[in-house]
Amino acid sequence: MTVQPLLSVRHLTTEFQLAGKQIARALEDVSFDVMPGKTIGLVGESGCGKTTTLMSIMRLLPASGRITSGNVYFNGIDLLTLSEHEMRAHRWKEMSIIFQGAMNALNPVMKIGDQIREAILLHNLMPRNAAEQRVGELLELVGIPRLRRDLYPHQYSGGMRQRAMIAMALACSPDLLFADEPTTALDVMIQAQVLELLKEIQKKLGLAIVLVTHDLGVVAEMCDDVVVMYGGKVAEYGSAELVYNQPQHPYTQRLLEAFPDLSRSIDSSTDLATIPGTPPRLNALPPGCRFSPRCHKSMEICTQIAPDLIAQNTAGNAQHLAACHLLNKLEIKNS
Amino acid sequence: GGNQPAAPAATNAPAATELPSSILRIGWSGKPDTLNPAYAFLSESYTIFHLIYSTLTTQSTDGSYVGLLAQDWSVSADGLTWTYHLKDGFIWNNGEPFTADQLVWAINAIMKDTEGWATLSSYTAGFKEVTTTDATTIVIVTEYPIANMDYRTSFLYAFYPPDFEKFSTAEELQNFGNDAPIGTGPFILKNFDKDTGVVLLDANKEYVDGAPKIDRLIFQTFDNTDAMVQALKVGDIDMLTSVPASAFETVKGFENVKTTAIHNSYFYELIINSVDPNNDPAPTGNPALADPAVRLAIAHSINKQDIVDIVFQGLAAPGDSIIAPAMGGGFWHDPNIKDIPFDTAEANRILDKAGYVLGSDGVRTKGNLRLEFRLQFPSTLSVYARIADMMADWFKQAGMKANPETMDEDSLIASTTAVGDYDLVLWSWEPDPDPDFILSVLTTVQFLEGGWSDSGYHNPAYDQLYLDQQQLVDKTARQQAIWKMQEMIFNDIPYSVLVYEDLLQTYRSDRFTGFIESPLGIESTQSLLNVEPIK
Amino acid sequence: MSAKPVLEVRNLFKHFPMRQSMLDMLRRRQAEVVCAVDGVSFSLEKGEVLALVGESGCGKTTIVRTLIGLEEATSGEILFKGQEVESQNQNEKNKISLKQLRQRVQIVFQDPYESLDPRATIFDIVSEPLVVHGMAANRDELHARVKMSLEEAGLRPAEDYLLRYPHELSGGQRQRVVIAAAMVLEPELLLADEPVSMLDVSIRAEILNLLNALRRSRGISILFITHDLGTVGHFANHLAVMYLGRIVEIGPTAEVLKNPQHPYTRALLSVVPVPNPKLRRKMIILSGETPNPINLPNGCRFHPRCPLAMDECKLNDQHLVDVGNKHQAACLLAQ
Amino acid sequence: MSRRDFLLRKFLLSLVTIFVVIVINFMLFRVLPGDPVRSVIGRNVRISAETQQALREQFGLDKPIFPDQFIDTIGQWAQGNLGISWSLRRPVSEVLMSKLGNTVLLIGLGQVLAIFLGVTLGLLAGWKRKTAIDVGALTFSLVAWAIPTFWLGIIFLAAGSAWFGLPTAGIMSPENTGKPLMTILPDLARHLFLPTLTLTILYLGEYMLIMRSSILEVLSEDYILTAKAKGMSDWQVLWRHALRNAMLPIVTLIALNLGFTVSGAIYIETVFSYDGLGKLFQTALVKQDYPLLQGAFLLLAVSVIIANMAADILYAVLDPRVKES
Amino acid sequence: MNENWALFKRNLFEFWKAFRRNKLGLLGGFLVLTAILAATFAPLLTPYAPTEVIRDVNGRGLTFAPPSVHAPLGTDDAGRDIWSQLIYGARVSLAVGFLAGFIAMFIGSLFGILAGYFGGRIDNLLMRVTDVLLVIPDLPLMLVLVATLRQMDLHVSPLVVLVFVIGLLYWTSTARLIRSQVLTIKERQYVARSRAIGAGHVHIIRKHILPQIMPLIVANTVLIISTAILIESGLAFLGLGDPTQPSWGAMLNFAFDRSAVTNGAWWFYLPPGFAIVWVTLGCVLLGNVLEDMLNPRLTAHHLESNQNMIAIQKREGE
Ligand SMILES: Nc1ncnc2c1ncn2[C@@H]1O[C@H](COP(=O)(O)OP(=O)(O)OP(=O)(O)O)[C@@H](O)[C@H]1O
Ligand SMILES: Nc1ncnc2c1ncn2[C@@H]1O[C@H](COP(=O)(O)OP(=O)(O)OP(=O)(O)O)[C@@H](O)[C@H]1O
Ligand SMILES: [Mg+2]
Ligand SMILES: [Mg+2]
Repeated sequence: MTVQPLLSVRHLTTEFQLAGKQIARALEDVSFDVMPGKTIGLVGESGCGKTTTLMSIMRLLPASGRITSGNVYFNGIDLLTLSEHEMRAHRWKEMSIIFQGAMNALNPVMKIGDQIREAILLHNLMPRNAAEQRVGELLELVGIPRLRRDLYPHQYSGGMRQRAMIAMALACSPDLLFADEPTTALDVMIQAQVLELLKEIQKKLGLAIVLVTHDLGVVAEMCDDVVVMYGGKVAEYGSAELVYNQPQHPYTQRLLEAFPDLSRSIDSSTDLATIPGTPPRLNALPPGCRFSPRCHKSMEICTQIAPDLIAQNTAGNAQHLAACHLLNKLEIKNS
Repeated sequence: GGNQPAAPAATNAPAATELPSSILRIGWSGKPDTLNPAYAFLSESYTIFHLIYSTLTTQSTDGSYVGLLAQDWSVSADGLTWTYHLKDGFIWNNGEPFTADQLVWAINAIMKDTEGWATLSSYTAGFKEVTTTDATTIVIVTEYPIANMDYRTSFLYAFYPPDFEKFSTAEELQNFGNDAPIGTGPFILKNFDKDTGVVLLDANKEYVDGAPKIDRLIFQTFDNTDAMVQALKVGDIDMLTSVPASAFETVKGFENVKTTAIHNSYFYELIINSVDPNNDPAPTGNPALADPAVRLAIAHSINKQDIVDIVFQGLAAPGDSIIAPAMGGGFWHDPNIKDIPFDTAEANRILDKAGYVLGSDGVRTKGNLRLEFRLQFPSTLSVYARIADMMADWFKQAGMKANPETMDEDSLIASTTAVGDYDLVLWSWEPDPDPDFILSVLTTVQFLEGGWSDSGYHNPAYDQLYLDQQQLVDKTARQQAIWKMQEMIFNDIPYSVLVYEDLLQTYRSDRFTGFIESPLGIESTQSLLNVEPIK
Repeated sequence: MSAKPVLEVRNLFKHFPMRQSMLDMLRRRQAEVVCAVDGVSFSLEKGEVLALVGESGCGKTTIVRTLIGLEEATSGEILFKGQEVESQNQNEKNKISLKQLRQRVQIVFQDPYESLDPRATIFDIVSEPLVVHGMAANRDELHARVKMSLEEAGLRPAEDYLLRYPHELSGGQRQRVVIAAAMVLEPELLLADEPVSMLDVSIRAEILNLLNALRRSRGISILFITHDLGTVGHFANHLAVMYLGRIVEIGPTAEVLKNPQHPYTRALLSVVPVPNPKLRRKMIILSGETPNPINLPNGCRFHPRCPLAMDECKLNDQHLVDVGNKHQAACLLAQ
Repeated sequence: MSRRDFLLRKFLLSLVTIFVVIVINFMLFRVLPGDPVRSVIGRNVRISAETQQALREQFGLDKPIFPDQFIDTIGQWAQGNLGISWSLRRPVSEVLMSKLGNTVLLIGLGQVLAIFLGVTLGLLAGWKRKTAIDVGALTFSLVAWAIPTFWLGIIFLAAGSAWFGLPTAGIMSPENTGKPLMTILPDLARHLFLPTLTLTILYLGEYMLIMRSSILEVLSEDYILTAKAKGMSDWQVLWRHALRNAMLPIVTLIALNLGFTVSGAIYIETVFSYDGLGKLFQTALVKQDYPLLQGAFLLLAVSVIIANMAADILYAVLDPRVKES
Repeated sequence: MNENWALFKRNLFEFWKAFRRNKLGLLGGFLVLTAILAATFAPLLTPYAPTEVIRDVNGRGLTFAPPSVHAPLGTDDAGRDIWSQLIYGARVSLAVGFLAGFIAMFIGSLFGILAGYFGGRIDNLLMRVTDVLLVIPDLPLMLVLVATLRQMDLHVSPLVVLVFVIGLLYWTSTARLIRSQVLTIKERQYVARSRAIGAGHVHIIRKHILPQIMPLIVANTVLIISTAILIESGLAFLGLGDPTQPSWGAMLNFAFDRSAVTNGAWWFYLPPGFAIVWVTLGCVLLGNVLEDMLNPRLTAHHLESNQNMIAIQKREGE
């Protein structure tokens, strides 16, 4: 018996209208699945399209953004075919989101408790007094004393705000939680606290989490599956263990090598691996594989044809896909 | 203010249905400063006084003086004893009869309490004794002959003694509002709103010469002449006591509106610094102005007709003497004066002859003397700025330079009267009906002792003539003296009188008729008594 | 030859007075102070890298700012090559003046986007230290030195960059410019305040490599500040862990990492994410937020959060004790 | 800064400001070569030299100017005694009070309308950025900003009286003075229409502009996106999250604007001969009636200062961030 | 300094490129520029001197004459050409506006920089002064000041008084703005870096602070100029200007005083107002656009309607 994915993103392509009629294709052909109750990590350098992916799924793109093709199936319904009105009913009730930087994501002139309650009442989930009760429960769930519901965001510390955001995100018991760099602005210790909290909650409530981060360590710590993105495309996608231990895409490989890692041998005389160059600008993408200009294994074909995601032979039902011409060759060689 | 009690408002409501049938609404730009004759300065107050009070004599619309309370009067040969016989039938508007004693009390009050009756006491200067000989005769004995007695008695109001008896100090008297005056005049004051300036007067049905033909008068204050003229046009008001010259043509064109333009004695003058160079402190004007040739050249460089045409839109007359032909029905104006014509060629010739050499910058000089003048004018009226600009242009043609400069009236007074720190100043006078006041302005004492003299003119002969004319009870003798004085001023040119501004008034001819046009204005008591609504 | 250490800090204190409320001022209350740096001593030898790690707000930046004279120390001594550094604007004999110090000690800030004047060209930026110190005889020399410095920082050819503005560079390039500007005076000591924490992983490695190269080629000493223990291992010879304005553990990097003595160091080490899903360990997550340095607790300042706290910890403030191998820790339990 | 501290500061500042105003007010008028007698009577009425001197004494000009007069004057002012108007020869405070109501009526009406319309239009313009509404609103407010108050007044005066027969002067027809309020309302409305319209149009633009940029700023905040992600409709987001945050700068602006509105009132009351403080101020200026000018300035300044303090209190109530550090 | 010149040209070009795209800014620039040109070349653009009286064949002044071939915009109450006065009036209005604007800018920037950069007591003083000035209603204060200053024997033109009063009262907003900007710039790391390098205050202010706030100063000055022009016209309208100078406010003062409305002389009271709007609108547009170009902060807009967020659906529907 196969479990149906909770969220299934297929060939999602999103463009931004830039000044002077230019078009930036921020996402191209992005596909991945989110299984119920699992955590999937979206990693990549800044600007690779992680946030855009979330926003496209939630349909919260700014006016200049446009989804030009693809499907987003949520529980079998294609979210992209819904009207805005219908979409609103899905938001928060079934999938909620924690934004990058919680300080700004909370309304400064509204009490925290009211902001949480608002989400519950908005979707007519329960009467007012029951909602009030739930606010208290949610706050306690994330480790904030109930009494603090009447405080304003500026009276919370950074970590508490992030917790309050999580409580708010859980208000309608969603099946899926998007977390966009939930810990970037936080200290290591607080980051650990928040991640731990997310883990606990997932255990308790069984929701699926899409965790966006550029910290490879965090993903390894938290996720079952990983999507490595580069320049708006999926470079590698698979279960965390496979991606980390047998990275197939040269980008993933280099990224892992460049990541300073205490667990590896300590030696200050050798240099860390680097990836020369900078990520491509979306309005001036290189032809072929987007990574080819920076790739140390780049071949002729890489500069001409963009590689597709290719499934790797894997044991069991773990999946592993990567988009690199090298893998094609390997396959040819192997066969 | 407490002059809007709630109770009358409430009782007014039912009465509103039986409104007086004919209301004459008068628009003007000023408003009375107070209705207390002891302490009123503004002419608007006096307009109201004349409507609610009576005086022994009054100026008639032809400029002569006629009896009002007085039936007739005479003066003794030595000019020191005046005897007045009163008319019958005057009653106060509270119903009591008017008696000679009451008037004597009033005149005595003014005469004795010069501090309290600040504004009227000058009219009793020189009075020695005022008494009644019988119920209808009043005798005024003076210390010296008083030439303008008729004029003076026309300001001695018969006010109701009980209203004024109660004050013990000057200050108390002056603080009295007199909001419900009792008088014997043709109109009765109903209300005076100090804030808005609205004055409501009802006709005195019992008035001795017959009740006015209109039932009510309303005076309304407008700060803006455009608004005032608009109000007349749409019929919100019926009459304007003064129309600005710039709007007169337009108002003339309005439907159902009649305009009147009457020559008047209000004049605009150019003051030329005539302060004695030896004065202490020394004047700081341009010394070249002391040169009669320069003064004459300046007089030749003024195109009075142009000022009349352009600044006053033709609604004025070129001026020559400080006493306008309109004053006192023309009796006082010196007809021998022939005005100095506008002739810049002549001005140039005079200056050439006097040795002023045209410089390369277009300004004449002679030694240290340079014909460049400050031309100052008050900021109160825009006509001054207009005249100044034109004048600067004319002066240029004669090789003189005038630098127009606007000043606050206060500063201008400060710099003209005491110290003489000016060259040329544009200003205007609204003279009294009697020539005495305007003549006094140019006397030496008025400058030395901090009076009205702004030119610093000093001429012992003129000063003597001034003192003489005050006591010449004989009108023709006085006329001769005054003519002489006018000539002196005209020849010495401390003032160059520019224009006499017309009195411009207007009314709704579809509503009212019977206005008497005169230099006193269509709001004069005689005129308002004559006005009747058109049914 | 026992050369004097390049930098020696003895018992450095830096307290900031708090802004008082008007009422308190009227009541003549004693102003509270922020004990940002509270008795710190360490020394740095030529050619060595000392890493200073700790949570946000523990006083790392304040140390750097005090060292370079941007803040005046409340008390304590700073010796540069054995010579005491004068406090602000007081000309004292035998002391090295601030101006001289600033010639020989350079600083690299955290944020490459913030530390470059957006309206100055790269040439202006890199030449500024030379201009300020009047170190270039003429324009040609200025040019030459700027170019050299840029190329050394890996911006080749330097001409391409001279007339550019910061916004025309990528994050990594900007940080290179910052380093070039710091190196143009050929300093002996570089104070690097979190030089890589704003950068993407791939670029982070480049900058660390660059610093490493400079140290090797020039023998320059580096005070390296970070809150990321991960980068430390590759780079620093010595490691100092700070907590609330104090150094709680200091020693050779390998030694400290392998054998952490202070419970705080242990906790910090345990929460460093490791990019390997197989190595998920038990994390020691300290509860609560980083405490406020205004109201310092009695006794050991770590005891309220310490998982191993004993009664004695509440009473006695523990100072650094030797645990061998030049390794010191400030804990009762340290052996 | 605690909220108490914040309010205390503002209160002290207001006191200081009032003191400064008083000092300016006192100093300015004492250095002048003013002669009330001349100002009062102009050049045209005869009064004796003694009387003139008496008048001077009455206005208190015979006393020495400095040290004790300052304290004396301020003591008088504190008791509400602002002296006697030279031109009206009535107590200044009495004159001011009689005009205050009219000006409050005009400014109040104009401001309320301007705020209501401005906030609404600004909200719409900001929300529908770059649409016709926005461009229209923006153009309107920029032009409104550039138009001199008095000129707009003159145009309305000309057009209103020529084409609509509206009254151009005063606050009501004279025959209506003293009648009960209810019966004269239509007349009052006719008189108030043009001045209010002028005032409204001029301030409307500014409120709109501020509200627009304020709402734009708020709409770019992340909490708006959060609210949208919660599943709220645009209206709900605007009403529950955007409006209150965007109103904060407006509150401050309204109070500060009172100072400018007073300026507007001076022009508008002058143009429409509206019998209020503004026109009083202007006449006092022309007549050089210094006690009156002084009193009017004091009254205007103090009311604006108090209004500002009120706005600060309101701000502290609306914005929780002021309450505690 | 070849490269500096090249850099300058490049910066200018880039500014122009950005500016050119902004239609409102261009319009503003056009309005201001034409006004400046008109003021500069007034004698070439006007058929009459501003005080010259236009006369009919009989030599009588043509007062309140409607527009005609003789006087393109008609004549005023004294028979003078409106058009000529309008053009010459630009001189007064612009001169007062620019001078007052520059004074305000200079004082404001100086105090703003000093207070923002050095903080401490001078900052406190500045803030208190501006706090106080901010709440005192400005027009009454200005009227009182102008009126009293004119009373004193200063022997200067009323316009000079105006310039100084406006300039000396309107620097506070600039100072506050500059101060807050300097405060944020001062905290930027590149300033700290410059200090750490050993640069002195003068160097930092000149090299790092001034170039940053210069555009702000320019934008702000342009806005203050427009305010100053408006105020000048207002004071002139209230009769506190110089009636012998043909400024726009003075023209309106005459128009209002001399019954232009009653006479239906729209050509008298409309053009000066339009001229004021012309210049102030130009300044406002220019200033706003400059300000926007300097800090284009509002990029996001979370409620901007996005009807075609999903392009696929649309295509299918077609
Ligand atoms: N509103 C927009 N208009 C134009 N381009 C945009 C817009 N939003 C994002 N982009 C571009 O789309 C690309 C992807 O942006 P996105 O925010 O999804 O990146 P990210 O992976 O979340 O990066 P980060 O780690 O910095 O948050 C970037 O190149 C960005 O410049
Ligand atoms: N100028 C100052 N005035 C008052 N307190 C200050 C000042 N500068 C720093 N502090 C306080 O001193 C403490 C240490 O600050 P510091 O910036 O040195 O920390 P840090 O370790 O560099 O933190 P981070 O990792 O966030 O950069 C903090 O609590 C901070 O609030
Ligand atoms: Mg992102
Ligand atoms: Mg720091």
